[in-house]
Amino acid sequence: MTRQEPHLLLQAAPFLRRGLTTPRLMVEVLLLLAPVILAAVWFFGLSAILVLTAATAGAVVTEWALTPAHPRGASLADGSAVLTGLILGLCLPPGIALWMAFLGGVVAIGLGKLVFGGLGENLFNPALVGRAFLQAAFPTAITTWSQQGSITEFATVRPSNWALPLMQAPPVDGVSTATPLGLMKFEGVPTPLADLVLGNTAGSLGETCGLLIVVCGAIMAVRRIFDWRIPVAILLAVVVFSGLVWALDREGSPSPQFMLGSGGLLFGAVYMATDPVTSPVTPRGAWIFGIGVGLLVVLIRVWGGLPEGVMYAILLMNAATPLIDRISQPRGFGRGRPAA
Amino acid sequence: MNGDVELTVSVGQREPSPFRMIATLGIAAMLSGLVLATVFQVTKPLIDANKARELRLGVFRVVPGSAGLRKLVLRDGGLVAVAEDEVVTAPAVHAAYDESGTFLGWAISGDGPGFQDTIEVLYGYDPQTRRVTGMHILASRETPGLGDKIYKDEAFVANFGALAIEPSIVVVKDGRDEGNEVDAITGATISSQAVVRIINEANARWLPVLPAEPPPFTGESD
Amino acid sequence: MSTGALRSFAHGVHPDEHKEQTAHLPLERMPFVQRYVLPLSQHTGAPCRPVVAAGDAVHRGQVVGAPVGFVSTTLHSPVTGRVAAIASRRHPNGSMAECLEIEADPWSTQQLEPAAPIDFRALSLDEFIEQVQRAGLVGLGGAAFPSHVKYKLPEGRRCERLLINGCECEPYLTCDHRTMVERPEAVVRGAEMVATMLGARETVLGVELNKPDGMDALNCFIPDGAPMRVMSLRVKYPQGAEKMLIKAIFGVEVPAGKLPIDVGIVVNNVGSMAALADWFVSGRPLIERPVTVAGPGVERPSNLIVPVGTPVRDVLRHCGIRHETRQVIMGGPMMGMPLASLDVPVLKGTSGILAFTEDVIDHRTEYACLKCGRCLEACSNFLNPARLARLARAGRWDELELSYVMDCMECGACTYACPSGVPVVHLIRAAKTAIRERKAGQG
Amino acid sequence: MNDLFWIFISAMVINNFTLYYFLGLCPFFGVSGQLKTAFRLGLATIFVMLITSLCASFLNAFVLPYAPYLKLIAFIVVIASTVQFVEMLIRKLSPALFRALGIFLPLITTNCAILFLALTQTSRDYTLLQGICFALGAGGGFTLALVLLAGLRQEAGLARVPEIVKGTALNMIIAGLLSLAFMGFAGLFSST
Amino acid sequence: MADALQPTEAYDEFVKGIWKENPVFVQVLGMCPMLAVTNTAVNALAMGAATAFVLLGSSLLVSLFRKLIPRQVRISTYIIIIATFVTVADFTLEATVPRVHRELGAFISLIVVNCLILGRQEAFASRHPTRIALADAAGMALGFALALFCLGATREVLGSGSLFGISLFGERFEPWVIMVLPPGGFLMLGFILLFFNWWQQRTLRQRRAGPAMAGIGDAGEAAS
Amino acid sequence: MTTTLLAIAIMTGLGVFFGIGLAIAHRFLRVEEDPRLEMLEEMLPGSNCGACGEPGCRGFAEGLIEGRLNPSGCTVAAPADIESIAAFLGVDPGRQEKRVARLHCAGGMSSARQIAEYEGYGTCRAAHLVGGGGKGCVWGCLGLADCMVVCDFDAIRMNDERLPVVDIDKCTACEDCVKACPRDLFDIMPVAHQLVVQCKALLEGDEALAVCQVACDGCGKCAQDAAPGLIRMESTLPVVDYSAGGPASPDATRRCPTGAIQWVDKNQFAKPAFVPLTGVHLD
Ligand SMILES: Cc1cc2nc3c(=O)[nH]c(=O)nc-3n(C[C@H](O)[C@H](O)[C@H](O)COP(=O)(O)O)c2cc1C
Ligand SMILES: Cc1cc2nc3c(=O)[nH]c(=O)nc-3n(C[C@H](O)[C@H](O)[C@H](O)COP(=O)(O)O)c2cc1C
Ligand SMILES: Cc1cc2nc3c(=O)[nH]c(=O)nc-3n(C[C@H](O)[C@H](O)[C@H](O)COP(=O)(O)O)c2cc1C
Ligand SMILES: Cc1cc2nc3c(=O)[nH]c(=O)nc-3n(C[C@H](O)[C@H](O)[C@H](O)CO)c2cc1C
Ligand code: SF4
Ligand code: SF4
Ligand code: SF4
Ligand code: SF4
Ligand code: FES
Repeated sequence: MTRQEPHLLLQAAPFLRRGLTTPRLMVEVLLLLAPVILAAVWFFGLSAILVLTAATAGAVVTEWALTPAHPRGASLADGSAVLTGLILGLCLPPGIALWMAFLGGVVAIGLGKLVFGGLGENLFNPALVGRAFLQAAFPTAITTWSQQGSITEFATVRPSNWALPLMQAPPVDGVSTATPLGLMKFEGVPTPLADLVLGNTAGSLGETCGLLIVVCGAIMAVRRIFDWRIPVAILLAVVVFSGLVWALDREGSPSPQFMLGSGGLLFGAVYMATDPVTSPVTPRGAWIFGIGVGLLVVLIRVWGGLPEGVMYAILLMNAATPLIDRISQPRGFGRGRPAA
Repeated sequence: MNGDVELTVSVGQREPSPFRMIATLGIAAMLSGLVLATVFQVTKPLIDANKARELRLGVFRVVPGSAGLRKLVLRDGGLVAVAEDEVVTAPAVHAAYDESGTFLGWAISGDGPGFQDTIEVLYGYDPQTRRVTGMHILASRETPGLGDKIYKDEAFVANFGALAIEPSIVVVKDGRDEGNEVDAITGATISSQAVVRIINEANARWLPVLPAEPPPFTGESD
Repeated sequence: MSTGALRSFAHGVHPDEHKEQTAHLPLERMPFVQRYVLPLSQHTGAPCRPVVAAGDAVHRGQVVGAPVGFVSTTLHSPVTGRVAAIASRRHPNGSMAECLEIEADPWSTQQLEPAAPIDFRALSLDEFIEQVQRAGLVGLGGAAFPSHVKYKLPEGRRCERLLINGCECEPYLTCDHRTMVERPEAVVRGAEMVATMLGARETVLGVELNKPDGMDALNCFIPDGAPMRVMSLRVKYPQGAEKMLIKAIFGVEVPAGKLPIDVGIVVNNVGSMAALADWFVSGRPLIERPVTVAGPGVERPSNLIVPVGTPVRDVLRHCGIRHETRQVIMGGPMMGMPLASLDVPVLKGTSGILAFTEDVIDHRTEYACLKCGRCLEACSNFLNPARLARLARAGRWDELELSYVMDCMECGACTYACPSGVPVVHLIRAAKTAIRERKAGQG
Repeated sequence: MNDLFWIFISAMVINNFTLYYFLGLCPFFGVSGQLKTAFRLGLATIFVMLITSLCASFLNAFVLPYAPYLKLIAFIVVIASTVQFVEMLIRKLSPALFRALGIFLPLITTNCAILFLALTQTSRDYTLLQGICFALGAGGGFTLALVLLAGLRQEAGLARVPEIVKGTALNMIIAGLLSLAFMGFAGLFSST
Repeated sequence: MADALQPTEAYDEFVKGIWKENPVFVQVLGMCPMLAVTNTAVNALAMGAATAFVLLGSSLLVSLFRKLIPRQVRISTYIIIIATFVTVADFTLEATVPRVHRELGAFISLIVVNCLILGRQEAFASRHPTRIALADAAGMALGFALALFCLGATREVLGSGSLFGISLFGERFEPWVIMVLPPGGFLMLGFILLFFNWWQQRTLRQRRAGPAMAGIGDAGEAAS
Repeated sequence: MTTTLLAIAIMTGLGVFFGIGLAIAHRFLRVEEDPRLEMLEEMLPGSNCGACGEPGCRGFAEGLIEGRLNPSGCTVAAPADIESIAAFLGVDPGRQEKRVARLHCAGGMSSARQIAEYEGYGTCRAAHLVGGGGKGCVWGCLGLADCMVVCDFDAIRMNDERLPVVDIDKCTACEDCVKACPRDLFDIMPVAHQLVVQCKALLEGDEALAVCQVACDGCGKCAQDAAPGLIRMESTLPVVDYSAGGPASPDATRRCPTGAIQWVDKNQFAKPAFVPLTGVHLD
């Protein structure tokens, strides 16, 4: 009792831990997002960089400003705010006004994440909350697609990017075009598959190059960064369901391969539906979730009023996630019956 | 907050007689009926006038130059002229006349699903030229800024100025050049299509039953 | 012989083994020290009752505590010396408990009185059980459950198979491994005794693949034709948990809330078998046990045979403790308990003493649960640890019970796997105590 | 698309009573705390909506042509009384069913979704069959939204929601996001 | 009992509805009309006025006849009274301001089932003398209208760039369409409630942190 | 005129019809149940708004009877009604003597020794499981405020010493803190029982003092100084038994060498500094 020795440290067992931590998880996703970002810059030039920066800035500033943790902005260190900002940016059209992109970032983090308590507590995918908000607030701006520029036009920024805050973009004629899905839905014009795969189409920044997304997704699946069941289930469900529709009505409906390659399906399936926070925890739940997303995508694309349904499909399934989790509880060892 | 409470509840209070319950309800209902009937009678003329004015305005828009109306309802397979304020459940159209009582055309209404909820459309039809003479949205809940252009966008409404209906009205996206084409509103293709479809459907329903000879103008609806 | 196929159970994790530090080190004897502290409660069940008084002289192996009731066992003095006090002393679990403090006689040779071997074949099962209780035997696999209770088969149950647990799936620990390598004959003899007494028709020794020498040694001593075999298992945590082991070896799931005996199986640790053999062969009660002393804070990692009651401070002093040591753990790194003080004794259930320095300590930053599902994939009990943790934090006791929180064996695999540093099993453990208290309060 | 089908789908998801028309918010927020209760309330609502639709059809056919100004009061009195009869009947005949569903009936009868259903059905001149589809769709949509909200709220109940957001504000925001997600159904089956 | 009332009591009942017991922000009642018609400030005010009319009228009647109505049929009677007033309001609006009436649509009729109104009858008017009941009804109605107006005005300003139909930001303003759509209603009300909570917590904290700490929970302090 | 008559006729008809109908139903479709249920239903507003989270007023009434709910959960009922409902339910605080929760530990941060450092989930219950949380005294208060969090009445605040201070004006003796404390340090005691032993350590003399300056060292002086029989020593701790002797007076505490036994006048311990409600548990 006499010798004064340093206090021992009491922690709870287990004392060992697998190396993977949340910030590392986020960094890995960021790294595997990098190729998609580069492709966006390649296809859309400086505008892409501006939009991505604006969205990310909105997300980061909000996270910094609204988290009360003691060193302000400490929660930025986990990297999820940056990830949210980038993913949001990648699903915006290249010509969107920068202030809108920034606002999207603010809404994504503020409304999509922090009101629920921050990282891990949100119920809906923050980036999609941001985008859905923008889409509902500025439906025209967000469905105005501009053509890809050639390399020589790399540094030409789309004039609509520079709209003053709260103001409309100057109307520019002739620049806007339609996405493959819009063309298909409203004009019945399909886009060649090769263009879809290589990204030679109009669309959101990140969604155009299908090939790259698939490759990055495969790497993430192998590295077990996300639950591979989710994207697989989504794509399977889309192929099967749209294949059925197509088989019944070859004229009026898009082919399954078009469905797969077009719009934000691949990007959504790989980067957004897989957000662990807003998807079910259980493997069985992951299947249900993925199939649900796939079915809703086809439903909205084929019969809905909007050309693209990935965002809403994921948001709707996010809403159903607590229920899915509940019905897919693991069974309990020696019980053969899932927990309540 | 404490002194002024009159606690009407005392636990285990005896039940009042059923007669009192019935009487209370009966009297309340009777008084209510009295009040309602009175108010109804006072306001009815005003309300009717409002409705008539609105109808006239609408018809004036879709059948330019119209000054008088007659209401016809579908009864036993044929159109029968009725008084404007007659309560009917059968579907109705209006015949429109100019100041001199000359028949100008029909004002037909139809409804159907739009982008959001049901859209109600009133349009004018001139049997002589077999063209739509105008279109007016009676009710819609389309998105402000997009779908609401179906009535806010002059250019779109102008599409229906003299629109051929045969073989059917179609929506195009890249400028109209045929007489039966409507140029879709950019960003609101669905709503545009909905309006056109509603008119087409109403045409299919009404044109076969419209009498070749419109009823004579009686001038009563003013 | 072991069957070739690599059996295992579903889910689980595979932490770094860290066994190389001590796996090759033979068991050595820990020298006697001055003072021994014997908590009256070292086993599951009722604490025993002291049968000596302060000041009494005791000799090594002498009974100093007698069982109170059936689920309780005997306590023997690990040394020859004098009872210094019977008082509250710190217990490794962080409480203070009634203990016998025995001062060793520095002049004693500390010889154990030799005893005649007991021929177990001459005993009835009840006599055998009484002997086991008299030997103070408890399970050395961790839970320190009094062994004789296990052998008292419940009414209507038969022991079909005896399963000897040689998994030692906890990282760092190698004392079972050394027991298998150095004392295979004792393990096999003990297993034979239990199998014979319980009438088991088959005995299986389950050993993980990372202990090939242990398997070889055991195989050498299994008599030809005996219904006994060694089975090798894939290395995975928590293979040593009895239900997982049963699943791995026999493919049977012990129903939740039931015991192995309900599916006709009795599980024992290899060390327990050796200790059992010691009592019947040489009359040595459970007064010492193998303990692995390891970790970066230890200068001379060792496998020691330590008399029960030896203060941890003395054990660490014997092996050399670096002064960078920040944390001392009793047991393995997955399920062991951290010590608040070094002045606590080695217990009958102590399988290891680990000293960690700052560089291996994981000060986890906790992030909110990402619902990533890694814990579900780790949980071999098919629970939803993420949900349990969240419910536990919110104090939703009823929902916790409905989510089978009481099934959790607290193996910690979930917490090991969690990227967010959620103290899942800690939350669960706290919730379980709260629920138990609530039940006790109501009942 | 088939008229009846569209009426059903429209009332259920496109123009969801709660998420699009803001109807029945009191039970929507009040009884969405627990999943099981929410589901039962949803079932009871479907039932009451059916009764409502039938009552409204009846009144529209036989009473209101003579006294249109009694519309509101007649709807309320007739619906409320009918439901009350049914409630008493259930309570007498099947206490178990009453415990599961009947107990919610009074909560629903005096709510605005029911009245809106009757009024809308009247103003749109729905036939009996259309009215039934409308009621089923509206009730189903209410149940869907309610159950989703209940799930989300239970999840949020375990989250570390900041003190100032907790309570009604959070429920509103969740409902807002749910409503945002339901916008994806807009235009469904209207272009085909 | 009723005779002993001070004039200030009526005043207190009136004031509490506006802020301390605001039917929307504090009691969270009557949200359906609240959200449905607040896409413009004018609609919000019209709805507020109609609700006020019904609330005042029925409170008056209920408190006048409170001793005559048997408890068993009280709810039915209240509903008949309320429905009568609502129908009157409905007809009056339709006759005088048909445009507003059309925008509000069925929601005027839905005032009948607004929990606020029935709740006030039951909790207050049926057990207080007329003057007090009227003061309470007026306060609640004003509080309700105020809340409607707050919501309507914010939604109109953001969603259409105008207030009372007068454009505020000029031609090139990009309206936030979401604000006049249903999600905007929920979200905006959520935000207003959030702001309310924040405000309350702030004042609470200030009071706690200050030297007046001994008075935590002192009834005297809160009542001022 | 006909309109008016028709209206009156229809309305009266409806009113009388349903009035009769309900009256009959009331009579014949009656179900026997807890009579309190109906009374409560009558006392409640009956607007069935569901804002309480229950299936209508009836559900709320059932919840009240089961004791699951508190009358103030109804947002519609007037405060006076809520009071009368509470009175009806028999939640009558007036009759009993006032009882509050008292803490049997005074070993705050400056007086009790810490022997190890705890790092992890910040609740008492969790810390208690990990080597006893590192507090030298394994009986003493861990100061992580489980009791404060569990108290629905906001009666507990942690003070600067990290000891819970029970505000006796707010405490309703609900026993939640008693159940929450993993070290079982709370007792519900009548306020009139002013002698409180603020220690639970089963240690004697120097061993006690080695872990905590304000521990009871088991000297027994209080037992000697108190009225005969009032205080007896059990193991190393004094036990005050009001039924066994009296009267109690502050004299018993005068010679206590550590102040482990106290004559408590109102709240135990110093007024707490303000600790925000959140934050303690978020680490
Ligand atoms: C929030 C939102 C509201 C919309 N509202 C309407 C609408 O009311 N009417 C409509 O036709 N399209 C609406 N749309 C757009 C349609 O979904 C679709 O994109 C459009 O009709 C296609 O027209 P385009 O081919 O001219 O771009 C809306 C889109 C969004 C995102
Ligand atoms: C109350 C209780 C009764 C037990 N009874 C038996 C028994 O009759 N037979 C048996 O083989 N094991 C029995 N056990 C022991 C368990 O099967 C198990 O071996 C012990 O709890 C330690 O397991 P562990 O080390 O995996 O935690 C019992 C355990 C407890 C807690
Ligand atoms: C997670 C967990 C891991 C365990 N690991 C081992 C182990 O590696 N070796 C072992 O002998 N017992 C281990 N046990 C204890 C066994 O479940 C079982 O109680 C023991 O093998 C019974 O034998 P015994 O009574 O002789 O100790 C573990 C228990 C748990 C809960
Ligand atoms: C595989 C993976 C996918 C992610 N996808 C998204 C996403 O689509 N949108 C987003 O805001 N955050 C995403 N995140 C980041 C993080 O999970 C998200 O911000 C949380 O929802 C915040 O609580 C993702 C993280 C991972 C590991
Ligand atoms: S500690 Fe419990 S919940 Fe976690 S993995 Fe082990 S058994 Fe499963
Ligand atoms: S492993 Fe951790 S972060 Fe992932 S679900 Fe489990 S508790 Fe949550
Ligand atoms: S719960 Fe117990 S240990 Fe924790 S602070 Fe309260 S009194 Fe102290
Ligand atoms: S929890 Fe209950 S007994 Fe404890 S202080 Fe609070 S009100 Fe008193
Ligand atoms: S106002 Fe209560 S349900 Fe609509």
